[in-house]
Amino acid sequence: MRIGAMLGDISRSLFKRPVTERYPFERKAAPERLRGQLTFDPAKCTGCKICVRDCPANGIEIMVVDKVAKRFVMRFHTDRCTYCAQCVVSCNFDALGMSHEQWELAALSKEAFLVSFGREEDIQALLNQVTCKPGAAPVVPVAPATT
Amino acid sequence: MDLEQTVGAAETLLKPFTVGAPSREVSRIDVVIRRADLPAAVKALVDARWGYLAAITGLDHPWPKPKPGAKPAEPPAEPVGPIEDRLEALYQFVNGALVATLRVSVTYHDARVPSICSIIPSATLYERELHEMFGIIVEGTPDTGRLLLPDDWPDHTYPLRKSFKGLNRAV
Amino acid sequence: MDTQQEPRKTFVVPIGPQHPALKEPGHFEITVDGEIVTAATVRLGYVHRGIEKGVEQRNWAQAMYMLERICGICSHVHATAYALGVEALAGVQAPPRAQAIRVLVAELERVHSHLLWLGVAAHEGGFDTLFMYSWRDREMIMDVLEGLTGNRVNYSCNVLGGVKFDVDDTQADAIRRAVDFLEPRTHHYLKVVTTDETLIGRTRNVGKMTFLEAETLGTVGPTARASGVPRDIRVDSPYAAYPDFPVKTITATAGDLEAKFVVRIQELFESYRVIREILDKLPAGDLAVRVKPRVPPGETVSRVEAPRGELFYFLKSAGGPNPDRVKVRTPSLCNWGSVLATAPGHKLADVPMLIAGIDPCFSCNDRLVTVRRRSSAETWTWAKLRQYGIEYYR
Amino acid sequence: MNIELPPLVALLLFPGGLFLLSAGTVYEWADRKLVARFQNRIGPRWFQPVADVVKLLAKEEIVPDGVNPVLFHGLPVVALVGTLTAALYVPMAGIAPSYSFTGDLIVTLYLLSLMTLSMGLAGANTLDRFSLIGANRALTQLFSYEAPFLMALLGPAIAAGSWQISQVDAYAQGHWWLVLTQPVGFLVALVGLMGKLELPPFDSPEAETEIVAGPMTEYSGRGWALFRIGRDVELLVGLTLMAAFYLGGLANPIEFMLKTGGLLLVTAALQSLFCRLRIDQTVGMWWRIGILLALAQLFLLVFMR
Repeated sequence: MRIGAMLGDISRSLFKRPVTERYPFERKAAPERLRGQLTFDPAKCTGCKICVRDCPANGIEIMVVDKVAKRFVMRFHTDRCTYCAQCVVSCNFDALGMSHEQWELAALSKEAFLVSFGREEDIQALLNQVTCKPGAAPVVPVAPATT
Repeated sequence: MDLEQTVGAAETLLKPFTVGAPSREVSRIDVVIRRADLPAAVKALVDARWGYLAAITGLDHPWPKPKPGAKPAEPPAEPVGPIEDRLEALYQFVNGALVATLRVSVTYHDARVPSICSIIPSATLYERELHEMFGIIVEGTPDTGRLLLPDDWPDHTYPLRKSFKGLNRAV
Repeated sequence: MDTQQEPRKTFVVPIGPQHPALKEPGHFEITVDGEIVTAATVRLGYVHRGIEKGVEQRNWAQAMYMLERICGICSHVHATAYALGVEALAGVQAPPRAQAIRVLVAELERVHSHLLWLGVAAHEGGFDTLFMYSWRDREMIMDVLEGLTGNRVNYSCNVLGGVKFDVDDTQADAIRRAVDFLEPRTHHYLKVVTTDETLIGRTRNVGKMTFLEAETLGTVGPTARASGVPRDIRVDSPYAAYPDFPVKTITATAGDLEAKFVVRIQELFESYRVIREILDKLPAGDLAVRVKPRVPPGETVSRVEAPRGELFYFLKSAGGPNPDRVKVRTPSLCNWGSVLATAPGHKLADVPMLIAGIDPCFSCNDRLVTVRRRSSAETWTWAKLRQYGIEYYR
Repeated sequence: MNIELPPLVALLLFPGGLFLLSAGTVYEWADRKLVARFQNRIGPRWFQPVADVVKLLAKEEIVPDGVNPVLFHGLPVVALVGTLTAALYVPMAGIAPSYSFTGDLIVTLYLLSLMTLSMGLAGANTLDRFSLIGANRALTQLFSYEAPFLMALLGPAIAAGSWQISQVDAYAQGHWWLVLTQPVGFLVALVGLMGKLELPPFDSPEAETEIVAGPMTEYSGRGWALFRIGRDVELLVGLTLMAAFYLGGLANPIEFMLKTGGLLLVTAALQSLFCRLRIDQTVGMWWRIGILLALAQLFLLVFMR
């Protein structure tokens, strides 16, 4: 029975630096295993689309341009993704990974939430195809580089 | 008490009500009982202080689509087991590692079971859930107000039945 | 104020659906006479997201992530319960190393959940300092879990048939450091909740539940254990790696709020011990076995001990690529009855702490809003309300 | 320090009016910052209380159904005016009070109570259940701490032999700090001040986890802003009074800042140390312990003289 059992804590804290992280001003490095934005290696992909089947959030689209020449376009919806990494586990060919560097994915426009991977000309070709259809979602070519 | 003893105790207690015992895992016994026997069976378990009610699970076994060409079979008159074209309520009791399930089957047009709230008062939450989700009317449960579904949810629409494919509401 | 004709009007204090005491929506109607509570009712479902129906439309792998999102605090136990159930149906067993990692993450999650609860319960009682400190220390565990699994909440550590990642030496060291830091802190919190005069004034003999009440109300987890009912699935029906890393059931006898504090804090020590033991004796081997996308027909029951108590899963497979029925019974549902039963007779000021005492868990969704303007009451949809707001400030 | 100021300046700029409002927000910030530091947090930036008030003043004020609109709009004004007036009789900023007369101590104390009274009435004015319970609690608490607080402040007055704040202040400057000679009175007065300001652990009238914001639940916009500034000014006046009576008087602005700042540090520590008291515990504490201590000291003083 005593009054003010936390006196020690509060008096020590008065002379200590607050633990609050001043996030946008001071950034801590993200841990190596952090699951950030999905990465895609078209050279390893076989176009089996198991990742698309297993994705719980419909966050991945894979379009096969030419299977033999390994020309694939992967479209990744950062806003739909739940960052569970089931696709990375499901992929038998290590074509998918998750970045621990690109994780500040908030954006002011919806367009930034769609990231496309693949060869530039394939993306452009698909982009033209898609934009011909009325009401289709716009495609933003390259992943935004965040530092 | 080890597992076998617990199983034995449950089987003895439920013997008078048992109609069939469809499945058996190491840590699970299932007992099919008649609807009318439900309160008595629950009371037998509670009086013997055999475990506690862990959950009441509803199941929907819709009549399978007849194969092309085959004549649709008539559903049997007296519901006795986890058969098709029935709703089923599973009263799951837990004692240590063992789960004892009392299975009660009802038809769609006579979907009602007696309440066990007079024996286990806290069962009312599960019973209300069963009513809202499967449309199995629990006769005698103290409060029949909405528990989980929104206040403006249409009556006689039971979301966990297999026939439910979503609401067609103009937003 | 009373008239002879009219019966005495009751004064009902609504707690929820939106209320500062509840971080998630639930609705309690507390009938009071002055400050004394005379009756309490509950209305749930503000968080009903139709998950049980939703998983019937997803395949076995996808369903796990949906179930994991039932609760943000104890997400791992949901995935574990489901994965264990599916593995039982499919007739496979995750390798021992995977089982041990599941238990490791489960115990880390228990630590973070109990520390979170300690803070929330202190906040309900108006002891914000304890709240801030316990959450500060909880941050250690969050960091460890982030480093270990890659996510701070919804760790997605399980896959069907095992786990996704290994625990290497750097991870193990980080976990050991965090536990070494937390253990003395936890001793300190135990001392605070059992000796601080003002806190004891709010917890001792408040919400007392006897052994018999706890048993008949069907309470589970720390709520039951605080009343001396030794219900702990980790002991009663060991799953995953608990047969190899046994835990001790912590019980108290008083059954009041203080006992709930003490039981939860002492469970932390048990968790620290298990975490260290697993790190020392992590079995070698594979991380996962393959589970086919179609699961053979059958029914099973999977039970695990969530931080809040027994989590009960009933799984039924019809042999297809999707689950046929997944029934989830969360521990909070069992414990509501105890709040409603113990609240009458207490003071209104005790009710938030009583609600917090069982560590309840809801979640959130959009609702309709009723707006009253002068005389006409009408129900507005969220979209209409939003439009009104846009036009008002135009 | 004794400066002659033109009455209009004294009322509107310094030490009344504008100075009080700005100093009040500064003290609120300091209080929040200190509590945050005690809890190992960063706490708000210096302009936060001002920003809060400015934002609230710019917002729509919603008048709920079923209230008396005159009272609803009038009570925040009364509360603020009460505290602003009270400030004129205390040695604000270490400068001799602008207005002074025999017995102004009693008037000041009652002006300070006007704040709680207005809040209680404001809560009782609405139909909201949280407000009604909050009002009930606020007034209950008012009756429990008011008598001990008054008696505790009478101690220095009796020692000085005057009911005039400026004279008690002058007496305190010329003698030992009264906190050393009347420690019990100091303690009761300090805790009473916290009760008056409804600071934790005496915040059950507005316990957010139970009754949202208590009597203030239905207030928004301007009314809420006025109550908040009123509370800030009351904190400032209360601290000034305490420092003048118990901490050796306030001779100049530097002394004022140091002494009130020190008091704020202590109240912030007390705020972070305790769990909120239930209303029955608060009342019980004041009537069982607080009043007895205050009475004991009062008798002792009367006999010593």
